[in-house]
Amino acid sequence: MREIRVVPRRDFRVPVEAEKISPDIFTPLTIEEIEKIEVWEGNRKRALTDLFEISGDGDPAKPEEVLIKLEGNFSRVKRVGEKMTCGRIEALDDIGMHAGNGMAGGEIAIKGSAGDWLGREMRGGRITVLGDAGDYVGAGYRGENCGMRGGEILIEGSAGDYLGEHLCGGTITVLGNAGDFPGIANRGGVIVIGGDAHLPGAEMASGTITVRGRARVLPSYQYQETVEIDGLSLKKFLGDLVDNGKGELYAASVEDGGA
Amino acid sequence: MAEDVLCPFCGCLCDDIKIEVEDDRIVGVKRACKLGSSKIRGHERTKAPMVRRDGELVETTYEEAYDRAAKILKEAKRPLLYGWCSTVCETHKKGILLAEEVGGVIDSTATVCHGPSIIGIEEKGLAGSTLGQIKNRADLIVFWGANPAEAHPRHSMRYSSNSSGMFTPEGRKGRKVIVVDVRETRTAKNADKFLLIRPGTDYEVISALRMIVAGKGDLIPEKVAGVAKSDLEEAAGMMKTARFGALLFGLGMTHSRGRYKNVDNALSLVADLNGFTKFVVMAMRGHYNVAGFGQVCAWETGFPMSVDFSRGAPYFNPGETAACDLLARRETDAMLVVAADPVSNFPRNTVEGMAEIPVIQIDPFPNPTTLLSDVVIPSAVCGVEAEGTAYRMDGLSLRMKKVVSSPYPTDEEIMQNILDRVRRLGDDN
Amino acid sequence: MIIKGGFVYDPTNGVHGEEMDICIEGGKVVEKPRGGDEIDARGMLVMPGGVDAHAHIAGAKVNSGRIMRPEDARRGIEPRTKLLRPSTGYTVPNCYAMGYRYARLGYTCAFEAATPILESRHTHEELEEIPIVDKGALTLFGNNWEVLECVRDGDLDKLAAFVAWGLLASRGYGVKVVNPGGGEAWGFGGNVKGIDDPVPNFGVTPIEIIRNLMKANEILRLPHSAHLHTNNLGKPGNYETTLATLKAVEDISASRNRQVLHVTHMQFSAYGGTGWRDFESKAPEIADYFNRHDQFTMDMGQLIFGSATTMTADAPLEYGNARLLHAKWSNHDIELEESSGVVPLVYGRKMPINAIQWAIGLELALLTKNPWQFIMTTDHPNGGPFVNYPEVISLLMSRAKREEELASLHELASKRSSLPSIEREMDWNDIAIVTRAAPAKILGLPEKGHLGVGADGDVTIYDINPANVDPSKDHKKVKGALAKAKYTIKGGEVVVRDGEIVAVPQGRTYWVEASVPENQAAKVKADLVEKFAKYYSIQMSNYMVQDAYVTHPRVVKAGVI
Amino acid sequence: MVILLKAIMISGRTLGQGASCEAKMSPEFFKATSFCALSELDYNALGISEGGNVLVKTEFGEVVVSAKKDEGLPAGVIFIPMGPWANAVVGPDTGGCGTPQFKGVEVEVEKTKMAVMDVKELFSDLKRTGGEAS
Repeated sequence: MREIRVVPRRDFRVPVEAEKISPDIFTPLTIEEIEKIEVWEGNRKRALTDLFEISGDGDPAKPEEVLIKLEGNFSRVKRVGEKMTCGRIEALDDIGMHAGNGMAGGEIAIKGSAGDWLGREMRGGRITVLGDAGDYVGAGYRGENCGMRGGEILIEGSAGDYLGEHLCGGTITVLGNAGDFPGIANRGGVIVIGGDAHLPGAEMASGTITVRGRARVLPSYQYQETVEIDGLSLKKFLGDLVDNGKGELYAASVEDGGA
Repeated sequence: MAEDVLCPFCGCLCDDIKIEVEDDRIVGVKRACKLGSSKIRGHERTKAPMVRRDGELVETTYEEAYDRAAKILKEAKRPLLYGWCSTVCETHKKGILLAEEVGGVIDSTATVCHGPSIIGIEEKGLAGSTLGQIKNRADLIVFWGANPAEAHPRHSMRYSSNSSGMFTPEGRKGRKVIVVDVRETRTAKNADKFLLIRPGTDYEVISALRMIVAGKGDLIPEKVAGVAKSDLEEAAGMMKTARFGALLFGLGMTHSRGRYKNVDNALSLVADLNGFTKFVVMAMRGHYNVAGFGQVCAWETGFPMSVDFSRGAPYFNPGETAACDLLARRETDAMLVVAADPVSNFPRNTVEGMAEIPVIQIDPFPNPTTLLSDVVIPSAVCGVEAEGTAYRMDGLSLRMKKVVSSPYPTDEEIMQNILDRVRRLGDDN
Repeated sequence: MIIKGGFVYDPTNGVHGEEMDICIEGGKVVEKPRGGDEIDARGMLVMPGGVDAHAHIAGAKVNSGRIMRPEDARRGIEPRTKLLRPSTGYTVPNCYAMGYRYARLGYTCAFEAATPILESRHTHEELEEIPIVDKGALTLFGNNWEVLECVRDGDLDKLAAFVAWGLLASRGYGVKVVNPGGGEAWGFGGNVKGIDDPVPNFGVTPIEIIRNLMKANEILRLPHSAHLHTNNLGKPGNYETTLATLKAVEDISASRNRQVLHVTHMQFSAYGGTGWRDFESKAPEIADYFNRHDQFTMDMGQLIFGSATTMTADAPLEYGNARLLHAKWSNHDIELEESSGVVPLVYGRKMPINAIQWAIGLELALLTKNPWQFIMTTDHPNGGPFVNYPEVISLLMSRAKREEELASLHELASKRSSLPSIEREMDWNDIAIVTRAAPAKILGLPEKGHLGVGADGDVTIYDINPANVDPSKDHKKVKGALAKAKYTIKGGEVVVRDGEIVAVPQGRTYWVEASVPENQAAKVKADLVEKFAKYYSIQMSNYMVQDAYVTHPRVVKAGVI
Repeated sequence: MVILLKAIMISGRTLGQGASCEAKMSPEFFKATSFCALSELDYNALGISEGGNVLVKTEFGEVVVSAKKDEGLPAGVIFIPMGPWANAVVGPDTGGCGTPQFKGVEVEVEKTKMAVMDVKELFSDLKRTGGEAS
């Protein structure tokens, strides 16, 4: 394993866009070359070393053997691990928006919380978050009809709104609560929410959403039956019928939508 | 007497105003509503440019104000150029160019009003029409979360519920009006059918209506978000049997829980209804040219608002690049406010973000934003003292007139002056 | 400026690949220059600047396409440079990208194909922002209440006067007719089913609208003929409507030396079958008709696989598309005048209908014997974006390429069209005609599309040697060379060098000012005063496009007097 | 005993707010936007006397506004015209789409003797810390 540490030299007010912090980019480069990688602090172009201290193994390795350790506050550093295909990124603290954009393989492990748009348009690989994640986990870009198409996202805390919007594949698991409209316009992905959710599966065409806590269910969902899954009794619904959807929604308890 | 003047107030952009002018001064306004008339007649103005010295705003020259503004913008790493709703498109063009030159983020007041409507349109498209189409054909008007009686006083008479046209000779008598709102507004009092819904339940109610329209009403519960199914069935029936229906929605939809998804679902409802009859949908835009900024920004950058030029190429992502996002997260380090008043209209905590950074204001009138500004540049009032293009809420563009002269420069001239100075600073570096 | 020694194709002037010099002075082609730059074009292909006679590049529906498609804008993003504004978009590029991309292709002139009068101010606002190329806009008349009433009343002179007024009000260049009568019917969610189906509430038929607008066009001696988007466009079996329309107007003759009717994006109007299941090409029937009737012209409307944004004043068609494809749908009805729709979609190689549509466009181009009756277009961005013109040209020039493509498509493209059997390969002269000379002639732009003395100094130089490249075999080279002009010269100024923009002049906007007798104009005005008082949502005095919106006009005079 | 009302706050445009919104430093704007409308039920429950004020609190802030009855409001829903007073209690979160939730804010309302601040007072604590001319 080739380990490379990246540590911010200061706190950022203006967010930094650093899509080149990725095993695929780092792989063939020496530390000196990595230091010269271009990142953006607002409208200023910077060398990576201007903003971050880089250290670690100097010798280029195979991409799948690269481990990038992000130490310190990355909550305003965006697009880390964008389009990565292999290797591993570990964030010891929080990470900013768009981590793992379009990721196709490898792993991002976040010990803190993740910003919005985590794993946007992800195609493969795995993202884990010990803390919370923001809005639009695994979603698509504005106007697109496909978000995440493959891979796996696990959030041990809670997630924000629009979890897995336009999901076209892959699996998202949230151990805590999800916000409004998880799995909206789902087209075949799998979402499991450990806690509560508000209006899951709106306009879902296909796929499965499980809410192991309490859910407010849309009037356009049809109750089917109560089933037992992993020792939990879940109400099964079919929808979203506004669009002739054939998605499956399971919820442990249901908030009264009439109120 | 100036005839057929456009009103520089709301998105109705009424173009039939008569203004009496004596000695280059306005002495009378006819046909305008209370809102428009009040603006055209004028208010207290910011007399001269000001800059902040020792914590106080002090009067200065335009030259110094321009220099100071240019320097603030040029030095910033993530300047925010915000506002644009009460100025003409010619200003927007200059503003977008300025945002490009300083590598800033440009955003309009749409993101605190109908921004969610635009994001909804990005999901579903918009089945719209010009207002005259509604006037001439609509026999059903649905106001959803909109209260034109207070926000767009002449809308009903000129364009919607009370107007008359080719196929609607009876005006209000030949029409039905449905109002959906969380309170009984003045608009609701004039409705044939009023649906009182719980705040934040628009999405569910729309889904229920879509089910009924699709003939699946038997699958929905007896009560949806506090509304009886029978009421929903009656409303859906009115929609389906209309010859030409128009769904006109306001901030009730975009400012409530669900935000753009409410609009998204409403657009789908209208698309569904077109399988049975003719239906159009329109956002009741607030300021007279907030729609214009969206148009100009779209043709110049490809995106209608919240465009980030930090890296030289347009990047759009409201939620990340809208004015309130940047301020609430304290990500911007300078702000230019043109023809808007964010200090009044943004949440308090967001305004506190403005207090931490240099702020430049371009506006004819003093307002709370002035209190937090470091450079204040007074301008001519568009549509009264300056001409230019504005887009009505339905996307129709019209040319605003100059009725009286002004001692103040136009917004467009101010933008050009700042742009010139920014360019000169660039050359020095 | 002198462009030395290139292989020049200038079909209008009978120049077919001769090595010769082209001289430009004061923005125009001249016999001999007094000096200036010398461009060495030896071993290269020299043509007049390209002319796009039908594209949707400016106005409300184009911008609706942008607003509803951020996912399109994110494709094709190029940052600003010292010289250039940023570019965005693929099917619906921003204004700057349009100008830059046309120039890079060697095009110097492009016409917006549909502007409703009421929203023409917007159209011109966008045209003004498109850099480099000259442009113009065709004005929509086919569903306008005043038109329908003139037709109903049989008052042709008044109709002509209204057309003249409409062109002035919109600063428009020609008469565009889209699904005549259908747009009005769509006002209440309906459509017309064919050319003899009466328009609800107006008691006229589509064919009456077409005939009368064609006649009005000729009374006014407009530079361009009527420009028709047929009824039933996009529907299986519509070739019958297309042929019936043409047969019904054979008796009308042109007032000028040009076609009497231009039928646009014919690919969408050349369909056989009773439904989508037996959908097939009827391009041979259409081409055969055109081969026997040289008073008509058409453009291609070629389909390009991949993303497209359909946008048309044919609103009912778009609603049908959106429901069929479960796609985003925008509609925009314009009071008293028109309707329109916008639907994004993806054309797939393995989709049988799309594959057949692709073949139909090519069949039409190759089976129409006289290239002067034909313009290469993609009906941008309906069939696909105009940046794909080099792809289309290379298909027209190479049977081998067509065969390669056909092999990758759904098999029905070969079975339901005659394309596999077509041997014809266009040569450079043909290409110069269908991309330059013919569109200029058909639009009625005597200074465009050729390199004779007095022509605009719009020249394209492509880095390909027609003497030693065989387009039939080296179609990749053809496509590559045409995608990035070696030089594009606009009005005597080099705007593209080595495929990159080097200068950004402001192009001109063509519009037609047609004179009519005062008594007819007065009749029209009386009608309009009433319409504005009762029906329009704005005042008549605020209606007409003001001069401020056309800063570089090129006014073409026409008319009765 | 202080009675606390839990309610949902809606902010929005009114004629008065619109007519004075280009003159925001004026008494007209103050009058038009620094009030809170309550249903008769809620108004009476809070025991507000004619011309009395209420304190509106949320997790984001608090503001004193004058109280008015509005028969169009259902119980549990209060209305404050669009403006700085309403925005004093609106949260900054943009819900992933750039727009704060100006309507449907969970609030607590109680009667108060505190005075309504004018617009300058509302922002007087926001000291400028940057951008001064040298």
